[in-house]
Amino acid sequence: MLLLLLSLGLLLAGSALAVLFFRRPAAARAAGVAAALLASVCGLAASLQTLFSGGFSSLSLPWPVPMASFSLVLDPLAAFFLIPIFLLTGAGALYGAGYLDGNARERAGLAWGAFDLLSASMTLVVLSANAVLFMTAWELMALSSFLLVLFDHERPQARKAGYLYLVTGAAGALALLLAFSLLSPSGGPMDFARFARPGGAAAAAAFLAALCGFGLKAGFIPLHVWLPEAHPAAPSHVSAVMSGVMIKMGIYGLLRVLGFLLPWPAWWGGLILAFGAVSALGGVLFALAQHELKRLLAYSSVENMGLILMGLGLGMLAVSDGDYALAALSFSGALLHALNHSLFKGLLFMGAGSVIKSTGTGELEALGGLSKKMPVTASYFLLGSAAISGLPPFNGFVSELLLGLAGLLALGPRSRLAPWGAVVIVSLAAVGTLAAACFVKASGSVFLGLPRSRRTDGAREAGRPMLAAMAVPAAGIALVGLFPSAALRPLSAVLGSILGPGAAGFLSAYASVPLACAGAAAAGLAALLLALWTARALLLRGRKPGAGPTWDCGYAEPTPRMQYGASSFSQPLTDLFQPVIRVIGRYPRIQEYFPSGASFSTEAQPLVYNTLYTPAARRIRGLAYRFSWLQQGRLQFYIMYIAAALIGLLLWKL
Amino acid sequence: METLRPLSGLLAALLLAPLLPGVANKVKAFFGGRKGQPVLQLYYDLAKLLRKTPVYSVTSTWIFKAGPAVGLGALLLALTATPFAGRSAPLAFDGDLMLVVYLLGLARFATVLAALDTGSAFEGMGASREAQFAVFAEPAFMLGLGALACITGSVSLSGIFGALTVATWAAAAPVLLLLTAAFFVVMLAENSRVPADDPNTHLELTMIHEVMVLDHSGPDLAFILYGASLKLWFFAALIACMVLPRHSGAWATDTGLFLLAVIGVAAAVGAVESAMARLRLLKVPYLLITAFAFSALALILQLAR
Amino acid sequence: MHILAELVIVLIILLDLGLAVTGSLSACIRLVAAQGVLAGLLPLLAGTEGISAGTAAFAAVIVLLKGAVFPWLLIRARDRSGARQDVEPLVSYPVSVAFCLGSFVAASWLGSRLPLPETGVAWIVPASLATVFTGFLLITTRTKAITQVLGYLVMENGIYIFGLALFVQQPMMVELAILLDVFVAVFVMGIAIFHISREFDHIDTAELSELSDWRREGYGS
Amino acid sequence: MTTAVLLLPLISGLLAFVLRDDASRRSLLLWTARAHSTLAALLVFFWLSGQPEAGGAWFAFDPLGLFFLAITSLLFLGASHYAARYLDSEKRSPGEDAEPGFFFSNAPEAVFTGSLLLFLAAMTAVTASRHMGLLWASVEATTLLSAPLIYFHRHKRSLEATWKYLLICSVGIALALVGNLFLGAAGVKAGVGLDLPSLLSGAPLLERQLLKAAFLFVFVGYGTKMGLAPFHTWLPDAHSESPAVVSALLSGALLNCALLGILRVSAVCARAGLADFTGGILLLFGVLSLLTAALFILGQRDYKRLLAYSSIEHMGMISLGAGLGGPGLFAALLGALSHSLSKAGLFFTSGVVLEAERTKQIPEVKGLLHRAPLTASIWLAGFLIITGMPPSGVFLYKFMILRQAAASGRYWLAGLFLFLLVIVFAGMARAFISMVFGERPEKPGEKPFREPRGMLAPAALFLFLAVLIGLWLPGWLDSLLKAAAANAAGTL
Repeated sequence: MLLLLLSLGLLLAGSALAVLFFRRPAAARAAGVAAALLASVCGLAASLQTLFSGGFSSLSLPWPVPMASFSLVLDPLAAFFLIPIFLLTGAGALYGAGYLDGNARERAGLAWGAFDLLSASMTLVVLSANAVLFMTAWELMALSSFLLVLFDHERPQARKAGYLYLVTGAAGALALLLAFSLLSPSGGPMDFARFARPGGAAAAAAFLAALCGFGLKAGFIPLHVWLPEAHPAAPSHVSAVMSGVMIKMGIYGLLRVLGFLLPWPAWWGGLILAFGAVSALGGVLFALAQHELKRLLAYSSVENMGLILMGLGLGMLAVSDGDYALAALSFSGALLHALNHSLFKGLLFMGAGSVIKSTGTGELEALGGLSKKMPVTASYFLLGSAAISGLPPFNGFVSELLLGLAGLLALGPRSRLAPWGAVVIVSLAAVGTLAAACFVKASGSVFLGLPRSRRTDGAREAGRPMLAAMAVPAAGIALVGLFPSAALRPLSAVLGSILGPGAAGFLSAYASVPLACAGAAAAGLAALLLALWTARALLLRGRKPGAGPTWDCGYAEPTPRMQYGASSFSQPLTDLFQPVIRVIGRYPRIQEYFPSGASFSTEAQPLVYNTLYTPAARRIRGLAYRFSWLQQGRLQFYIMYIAAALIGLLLWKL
Repeated sequence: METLRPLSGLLAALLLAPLLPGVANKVKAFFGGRKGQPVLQLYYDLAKLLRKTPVYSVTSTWIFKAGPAVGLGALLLALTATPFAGRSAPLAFDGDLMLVVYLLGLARFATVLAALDTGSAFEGMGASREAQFAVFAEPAFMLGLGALACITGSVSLSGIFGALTVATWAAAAPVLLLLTAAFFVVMLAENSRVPADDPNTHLELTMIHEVMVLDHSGPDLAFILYGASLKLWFFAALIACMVLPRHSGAWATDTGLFLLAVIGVAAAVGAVESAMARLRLLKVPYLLITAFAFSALALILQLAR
Repeated sequence: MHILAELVIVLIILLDLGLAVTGSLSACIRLVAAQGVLAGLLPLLAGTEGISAGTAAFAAVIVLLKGAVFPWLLIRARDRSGARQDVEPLVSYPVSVAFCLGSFVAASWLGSRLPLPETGVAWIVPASLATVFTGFLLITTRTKAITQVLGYLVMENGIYIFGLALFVQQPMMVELAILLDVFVAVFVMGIAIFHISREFDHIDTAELSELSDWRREGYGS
Repeated sequence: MTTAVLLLPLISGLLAFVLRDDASRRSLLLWTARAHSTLAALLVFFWLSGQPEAGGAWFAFDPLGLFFLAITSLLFLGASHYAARYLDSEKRSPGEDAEPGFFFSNAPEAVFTGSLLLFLAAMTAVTASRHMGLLWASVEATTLLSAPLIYFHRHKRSLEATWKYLLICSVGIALALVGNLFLGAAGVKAGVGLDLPSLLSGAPLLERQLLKAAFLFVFVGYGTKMGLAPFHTWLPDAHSESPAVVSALLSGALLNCALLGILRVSAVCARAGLADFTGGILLLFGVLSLLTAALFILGQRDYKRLLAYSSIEHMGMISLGAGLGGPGLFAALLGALSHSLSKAGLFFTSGVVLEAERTKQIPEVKGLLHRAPLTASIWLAGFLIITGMPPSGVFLYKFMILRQAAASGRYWLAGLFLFLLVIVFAGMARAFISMVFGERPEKPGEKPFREPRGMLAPAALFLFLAVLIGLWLPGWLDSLLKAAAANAAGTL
């Protein structure tokens, strides 16, 4: 706990120093980065220690504000979510040191201040055990990331994103206030330790409010609208942190609050699972239809949050069914996927950032062939792509294995949850293939083939700090993939703090063999690939492979423009899912006999935003517009309101 | 011999897999009234390709070269988890079917990336189609396996097919038939056979799998061809496991019967290819959705029991 | 004595009606002044015991203010502003009369609903409340700024009578404070009218509706 | 000391009319404000130390009055410093309206300063009144004395605003007088007068039906002044057309005075066992105010009107808190304090924004960060604080009201409350983001803007205080708030 307090202090100090040094960007950057790195090291040490020793420590200081107390609790659940925070903010800071170098120097102070504040507030969110403290940290998190989203506030998209983000964040925070109020209606400080499940409809209301509030941060469909706008708008290391870690705070909060609401009715789990499945499928379909790299990654975050929620939902269903083994499996699948997602999504956003910094664009249709100019970045990005598609031997597979195993177990003979199990495994399979298609498209159009425009001409490999930063999540991906059994103990500890100490044993009973085998399979796969590669090398020994143009079925001079583009790649799938993905195509109209230039492009419409939010906003604005007559400026009417209200009150109340 | 027995299934797969395309082709030739190529043609091809010097496009990078090796490696590992003749596979654990499905995914991922690395319009087209069909094939396959898990109460491939007995067939014949049909359709699509794809077509615009590997040559192409035959073996073995629920316990009898069944599946593929025309590309997803519907129906029937 | 007081009450109600139908601005001012004078006299007539010096002095102040000072202020404002002589109601006269009568009915109903302390004078509570409502009527249905001040004064008259009706023993200090406030209010309003007439060239309040949030043109941008 | 705090602004105000010299008048304003705050602080200090000043029968301070006195005095202290600097800048640059070529003059400084001080005197009297009639007279006096302040800029629109303010509030206050008469009538039989102590002690003896009528009239009357919908109509006009410093005082101090009037009567009602009756009405009009604020904040084009509607929103929330009772009253009083601080800070800043941009139209202000970075930062911070971003008093009181709504089982109210808050937030966020951020269009012939530190300092200070009470509510303030809440609940 002391180490964590130290890292909190370091982050806050770094933030303050960076803001104070806003006239000297280099000093601000040094302060911000150094604080973040040091804090990461301290924090990681502390949380790993807690996680592996299964410890529990708390701290409670009085805070002279109504309902508040400065209560911190470090239990395994908190420690588990601290790991991605510290991993990614540390790596992000290192990356940002290279990424922010050179552009927008006058904003460096503010940017680093906000970045360190974001790290500190996320740490505090996870640690706090009092509603007022939690909300303070929560809103500081929203505020600091809002400022970072508006880093490039001269761009209208950034302002739109910032607006959407701020408003959805505020709505979510208000819902959380309601949830906390329902959990602790009686007077006194709102410490988590004093929370109790309210009776009757209030429990359901608290659950729905928490789902809404945390869901708006976690960004599952249909509460995700801010996500694909805000993540691309922020600088890439911030996108990595936001997408990789910050949205996980929604999952953390949901888990924390669900802990107060036990026992859970079955429909809660069903609802969460349904939201999860919709988010997973919808998210990946929308991702597939995007052709801006960071937007694609943002939608893919929606998909992964969906997978996590599916695990949570199945686990909750299992708990209300009394099947703790199944619950342990699905919860740990969800938890591990949360960690995994922060690793590979962090890596992918950093990779995307390197591409954007080096070429100035993230448009897939303008890129291509970058693996020759940026080989290391390309390898990292490919690694991330494989991991996010859930492919062995990487970490994504491990968590999807746990989820799939849970789904299959739910299908077992005691099959009250069988339909849900079927939903889980079908969604997993569909999402897995769609994600693979999506990331093949992304990495293929950015790094493979030939450049599609001149934007890539000046591309250079990312700088040292950026590459070093990318190595951190990359190492995590490989480690979790190769040694999944190591996750068993921490996950058991976390399960213990959610479901009670009994649940921990179930996990090792059911998951230790599969995890060990998955690790063995991963190692075996690695060895097999090495063997095959060696065999290939041996076969080719002494022979000099020929070189030539790509065989294009007899066409002698293929040009880069003839390549399959990102839109063409995904078109068959997007066409099939037309009702969900509204792709608007702009087709050229060819009229002359010798048409000169023509281009064709497609754009995916944000379905939920267009069909849910825009009409609702329009309806409310229309209402406001209609009622604006009330303030029409005539004194007579104003006095009449008073008279009418008075007479109405007299008639009604006397 | 005793040490070999547990591995016999794996060995048989490695050695006999290239036979299956030959069998299918021979059956096709029979129906067409032709003599056809030799059954061992793929062995000859592989031997020749391994000796050839490859040619690489200047556009491509290491990803292009790694693709075939990764694809082959993934399939090799998948086969270690495939049960054989009523016996457990060398690699069997709860949830191993997830591993197998995701390994197939890895192979696809590598192949598709390698195709995109060439920067060729045709290969990109094939890659796109491959990715598209997988989206439908894989859920159908997973759901089918899930239905089997529901029937047998086991969640590993070896466990499922170990628990599949005559009694199971007697109790749930319609369900199992539906699942067999679903697996067969998935097999046709995953292995680029008619009616999803035509391995013998010569029109690049209509190809799927073949067009993706246009640029590969030499040992790389050998890896790909061998990997494709392993994939066919994998599905054929699963279907054989489905339709052969009875095991005598004698190793030789079981193995012989099982091999016959696998070859029978290959022959059935050939028969289907002779009897049907290739579907239009747009209709292929409908075929796979039908397979998905079969799997779903099987599960529903089982749950409603 | 109560007969006299009741006569005054009836007169006050008639004045309400008169205000509702009068079209001339200066007539309106005179009617309001008359009502004020009558209201000021009322405590002298309605008191059960003898008339103390304090009450008499207070009544004198009120009569002076309402009968002389306010009309003078208002007529001055009217002259300065050069307003036309009509009050320009927004509703027709029959409607005004109907409203006035309706307000008397409503006031009677309200008075009967409330367990008010007994008064010696009949109709005083309904009359006072009806006068308040007539004040509202004047404010809401007339367009000129001066008529709005008149409406305010009528309301104050009503409230004053209402206070008498309840025989609340107000300490003199509070009475004075209230009176002072009313006086200052009218004074400030007079100044405001003066400024309005200077800025706008007339005191039609239709002009005074620039400050509004009414988005007629639709939700822009 | 009570006498001193009452007389000081009165005498200085009269003096200000007489003084000839601008500089000495300004220092009179500053020193009066300082002395007034010192006296108020001393009063609070004596109360805390357990020896509250007894006061007279007419004027005395109970904790509730003391609390509002403290807010008023603090706000006036900031406002006086702001005003001194503001008058200076107004003097140098004669006002040019947003409409080109439309010039106006300002009211004489003597009138402005004098009215300002007398306004303070009237507000002090409101907080000190122990008699309902006197309270009424003081509230009416605040209306009359603030009218000249609103009409500082002598042009059409501010005149219109003044006129509406004057008439609507006068009508409202007249109704409050009727209410007071009912209150007196209710006590006639029991022999209970209109002074607060006897009203409170004799509350159970009062005629219930008359007491109800009294509350209704008083509520509508003071509610008009407090800016509760649908009686709020004067508020956006007056706030938008008056100088920033006056808007700040109107919003931060004057509305509170009217709130005090309502609380006084509702305390009596609570004593008489009518807490549910008053609570229901307060809740209803609280929700109506929130609804109105939400509808008019959405798509609002004038940023000072936006702030005015935000005041209506907060008055609605405070009314909700008062209606919920119990800890809700504490929340309402905390809300009054936090709203005063943050809204005054925002209005102060709005004056600087107006000076920088010469327009009150939101769509015409873009990229304020480029022209006036410090102002823009304070402006943005103020927005976040007033909308309840923690840590701040606004956040705390919002949270407490919600908690109380949940505790009393009013889930629909809680849900509606949240929904309306989201709409308000969305409307305000759009305005503030579009003003603060973005590219600034080139305006020909525009000189670089020097940010007036003297005007920004009080704004920043108030906003800082609003944040501070969210971080650290000192023990003395807590006990003052608790005692004041007990006063308002009629239990002390």
